[in-house]
Amino acid sequence: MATYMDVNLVKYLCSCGKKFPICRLYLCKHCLKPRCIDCVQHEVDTPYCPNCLETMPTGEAKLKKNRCSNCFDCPVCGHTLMTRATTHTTPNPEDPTKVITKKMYYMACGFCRWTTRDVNLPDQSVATGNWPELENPNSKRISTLLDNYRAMAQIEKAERERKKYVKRRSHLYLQEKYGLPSSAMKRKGLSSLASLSQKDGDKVLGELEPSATVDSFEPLPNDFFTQPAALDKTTKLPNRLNVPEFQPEETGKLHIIHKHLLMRKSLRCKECEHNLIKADFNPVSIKFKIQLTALNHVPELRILNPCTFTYNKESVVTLTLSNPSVFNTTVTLAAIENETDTDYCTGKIDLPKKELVLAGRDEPSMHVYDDSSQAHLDFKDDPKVIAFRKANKIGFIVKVTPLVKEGDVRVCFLLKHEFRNTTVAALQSESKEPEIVWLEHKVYISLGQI
Amino acid sequence: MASHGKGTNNPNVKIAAGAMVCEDCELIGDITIGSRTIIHPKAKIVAEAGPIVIGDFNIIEELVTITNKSSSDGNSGKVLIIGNNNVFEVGANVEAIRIGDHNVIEGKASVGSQVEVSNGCIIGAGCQLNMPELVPENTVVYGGKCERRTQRERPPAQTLQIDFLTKILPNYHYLMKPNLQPRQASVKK
Amino acid sequence: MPFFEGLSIDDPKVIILDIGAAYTKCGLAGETGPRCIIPSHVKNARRSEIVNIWDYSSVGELYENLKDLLYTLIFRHLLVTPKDRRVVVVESLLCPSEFRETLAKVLFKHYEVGSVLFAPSHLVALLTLGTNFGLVVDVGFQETVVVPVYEGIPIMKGWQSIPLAGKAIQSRIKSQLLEHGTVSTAEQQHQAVSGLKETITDEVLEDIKVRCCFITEYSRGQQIQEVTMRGGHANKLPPPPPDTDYPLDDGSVLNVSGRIREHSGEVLFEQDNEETSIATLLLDSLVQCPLDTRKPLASNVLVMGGTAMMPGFYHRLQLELSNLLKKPVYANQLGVKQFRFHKAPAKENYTAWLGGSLIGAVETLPLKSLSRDVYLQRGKLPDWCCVDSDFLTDEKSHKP
Amino acid sequence: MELQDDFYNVPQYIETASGNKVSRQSVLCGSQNIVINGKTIVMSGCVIRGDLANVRIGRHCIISKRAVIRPAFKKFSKGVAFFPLHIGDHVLIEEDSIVNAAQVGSYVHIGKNCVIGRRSVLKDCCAIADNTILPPETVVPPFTVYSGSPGKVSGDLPDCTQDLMTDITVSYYQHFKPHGKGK
Repeated sequence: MATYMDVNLVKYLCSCGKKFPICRLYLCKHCLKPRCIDCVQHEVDTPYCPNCLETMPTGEAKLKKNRCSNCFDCPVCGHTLMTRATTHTTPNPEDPTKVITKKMYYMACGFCRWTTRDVNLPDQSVATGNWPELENPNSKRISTLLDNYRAMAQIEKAERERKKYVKRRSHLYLQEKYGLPSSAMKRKGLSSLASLSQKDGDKVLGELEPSATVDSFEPLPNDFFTQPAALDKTTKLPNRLNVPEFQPEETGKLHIIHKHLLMRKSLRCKECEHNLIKADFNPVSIKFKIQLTALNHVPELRILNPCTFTYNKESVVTLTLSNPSVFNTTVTLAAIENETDTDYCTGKIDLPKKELVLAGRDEPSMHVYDDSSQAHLDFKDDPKVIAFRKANKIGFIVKVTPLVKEGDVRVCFLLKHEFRNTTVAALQSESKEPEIVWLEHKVYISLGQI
Repeated sequence: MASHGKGTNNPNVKIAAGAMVCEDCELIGDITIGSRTIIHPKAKIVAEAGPIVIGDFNIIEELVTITNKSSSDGNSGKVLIIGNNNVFEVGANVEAIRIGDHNVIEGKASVGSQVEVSNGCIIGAGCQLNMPELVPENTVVYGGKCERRTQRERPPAQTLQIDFLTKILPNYHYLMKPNLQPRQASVKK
Repeated sequence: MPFFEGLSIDDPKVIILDIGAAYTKCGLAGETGPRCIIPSHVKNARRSEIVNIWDYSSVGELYENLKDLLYTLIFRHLLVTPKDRRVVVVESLLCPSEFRETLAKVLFKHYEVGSVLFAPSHLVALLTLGTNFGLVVDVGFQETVVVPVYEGIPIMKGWQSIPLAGKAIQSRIKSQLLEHGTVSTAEQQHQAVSGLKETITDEVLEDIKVRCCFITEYSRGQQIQEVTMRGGHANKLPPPPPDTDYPLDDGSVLNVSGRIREHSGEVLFEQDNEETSIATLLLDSLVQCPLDTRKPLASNVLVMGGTAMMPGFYHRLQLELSNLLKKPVYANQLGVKQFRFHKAPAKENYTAWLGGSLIGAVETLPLKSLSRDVYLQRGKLPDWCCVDSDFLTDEKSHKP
Repeated sequence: MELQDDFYNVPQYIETASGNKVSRQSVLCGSQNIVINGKTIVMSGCVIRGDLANVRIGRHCIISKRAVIRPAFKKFSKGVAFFPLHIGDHVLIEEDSIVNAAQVGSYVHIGKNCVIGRRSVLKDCCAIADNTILPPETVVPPFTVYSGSPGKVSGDLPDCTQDLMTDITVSYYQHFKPHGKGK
């Protein structure tokens, strides 16, 4: 995270009532409200493999359990395995002198130097593709169980349909058939699941043979009492839980793990269902089809330099405002009338009454820093309020009087700014000047310690 | 900006023929460097408590510090022997009693002054070894918690990289002249 | 939905969630195993340290923690869009309702899932066997819970629980280590552990429990209890297994004595003054059950839970039970002569999850689960223990 | 908070035509193979090994003290070579980090005391937390944060990372002023 400059000092209020720094906020262009990470809806866009950066269609990803088919992780330290080539020399059967060398591949971990040979996985003749897969021994049993329950569900569904049209039976019948007090049957909470397990006399019972029971278990192998625990032979718990269906206990049974995919998310505003963030299809590119981050639309407010405060004494603070849009934006600051978060503000701030005008941001001149190129003349800056002006940024002076003896000084106010809704306007008609909308954001700043 | 002549060749550094020692590194005290050993610029080898003997085919990368520290009990005169085919990656910090052959000390790893490293070991990047011990053969120390494993075969010798470096380094750095006739058998086991 | 999507899967897979005291199992319905088993910990944003989901100070904090945990599960392990998706939450019968309510709120309000079914873990675990009656023993981390189930309905009278499970073993290991464990560091050999208490973290204890400890045999167990519980003389202890040197993170070596390796497992079986252990739990539960159900229940015992995976557990439990049956207090009450154990088609620590996966993959799931609009209307969950919660249908329409 | 001014004394730094400020105490071996595109700051104690293979560093990069930029070595079946190292624009590398990568994208933020493993590839807009050890041949996809040893995905970056990193590196360069000149 760009922790280089402390982003958490200045926070904007999101429409869902939480306070976030501006880089964590989005602006929905259709309901014109700030949205934060918590109150947007995350959606799966494109799963991709973090190692080979190939995308995988969601259908195939589901089949492959969200794992890349030819990138593997080391079962010991979790780092990506590298395929290494070696030559296997096998004596040539016809002519003992000449030896045929075959190119064989094995996998090795660059970090903990674990190799597929450590667990006696045979070297493969082709680089990727046919490493052996582990098969869960119980999967056959589980699939028979599943088919049986699905069949029973069909019966229950049919029964439920039939019951809709057949007259309701009397309670007596229920009591006598299931031998349970009818109130137990009425309490749906528990019995609703009972329908899944078959009643006696159900014809489906035949196919499914219940699992075998055993009445004794073989005792502990003797080396538990004679040798110390072989720490280097037993796997650690996290390594076991990486493969939940097999959970190998000895290091000899470890197996290569398919690398888990990552996912490119797209965010959608919960109220108006419009897309806020839609990344480009290719996981490598950092361009966005839709990027409604607040940083691109709402003027960013920052503190120019840290300053010292004394209790109940007015001190001058310079804040800076930078204008993200290419048009000149006028901004007015006002106190908040019905302050919801009362205990936040520990200081009184008096804000410049006049409107502040921010110059448009034109990309090329951004990197040329001489202030002279900026036409300052048309902005009639009153020096008492405007400290300095550079490209699309102005520094303005506010007076803050802390109302609390110690702790940090926190102020809050309302930031009203013009907002040109370019995309929507562009849809209607190019000729018309994009209609200007005034947006309000509550801004909370913690200015520093007393 | 490798300024020439900064590392004045201090008298008691013995460099075998074929060794490639860049000018821009600090060699203090009695140091013997075996043949075909490469020392990158900005490396630092300090033999304060006793001599340091470095074998053949070693690679010592930049910002590596190898010190023969005068430990508290002051048994100066003990020799820090480093075997053959070792690789000391960028930023490694070695104060061991002895380093065997075919070891790899990865970046920012540090070997304490009471540690002895046998052969074929790999000290993972960022791992600290300060417990007095003899690191058994083919041990791999890896991870944030310095876990240990033993690997099947020793790390491959870096002779190819040594040849490549001996070809390209001379035309970028000033080198210290070898002042030791080629020894018949290498001085160490 | 692209055409290909429609072909491969009939309907979007149901999320199966089992938030345990120590580990959370999460996956999709119909699959043979969970996609991930991760610790039930989450990085608390404000206090920025790892905190367990279950110890929360306020409901608001629980809401945030659950939101973060579900975020990691859904967007890093399952990679599915939660909107309008069905969820099955496998929960213990003892799950505090405050936790359930907040979990439902997070699922419905924040992730806008389609419908949620809260399934009791003991009941669905029997689905993995194909029978509809059995004595289900869940030896988890926090506690061991026994629930007899007959005809698919849990017999609430026979429910038993005891706070002896994984956590008890770990605290027993810790107390024994602090008593006479030794650590040898660079400077000085065999320093008492009690001096450096903070190096023994929970991860270290768990790792010692998993890799060094085991449940000893019945005969040795009795000898050990003879000394530890009933004050016998120390030399009657059976010869302890050899010690193990356990390397700690900072390079020092902890000496795990044979005593600790063997005795820590005894905490589950030593009958303290109230004469209760895991084995007696089963028998007390049988005693509470109706007469005709005892025989079938005793011959259909299902053991699940991570702690049951310790080496020697089943063998010891079976011997303890057969010996307890001979005791007069149980012999005359129970006509049961012998216990028979089931083996679920899954590892013990995700058997309950597998039951959830089976129930999730069945078409009649929507009829049983609580849909979002009913929840938003009612604002409360159906709960087995309150009678008026017999609603699964909208108020408006009678039938769903 | 805006970035505060960071002063350097003029004799210690060389300012090139294209605005690079390179400390005299940094060691640039094989300087003819090192190409820096401009407005980049290389602080004291850095080592850039242009002698092994050519190193290209983009615009507005900041390489803090004692960082090491070193091309990676690769052994092929047919021979041996050092990969040229290419670093993108607006890259921030903090103190004591060792970059042994094959390619570093733009808008990347590498934390303090990191070791970036041989031949690893860092795509655009990614971040490496402090004290991270990235094993060799790691691929870091965009918008992800890698941390720990071995470095693994531990978080994701906000979607406006590009603007954030541009803003940080540009204002850092603006506030990196010679002594006495003041504002």
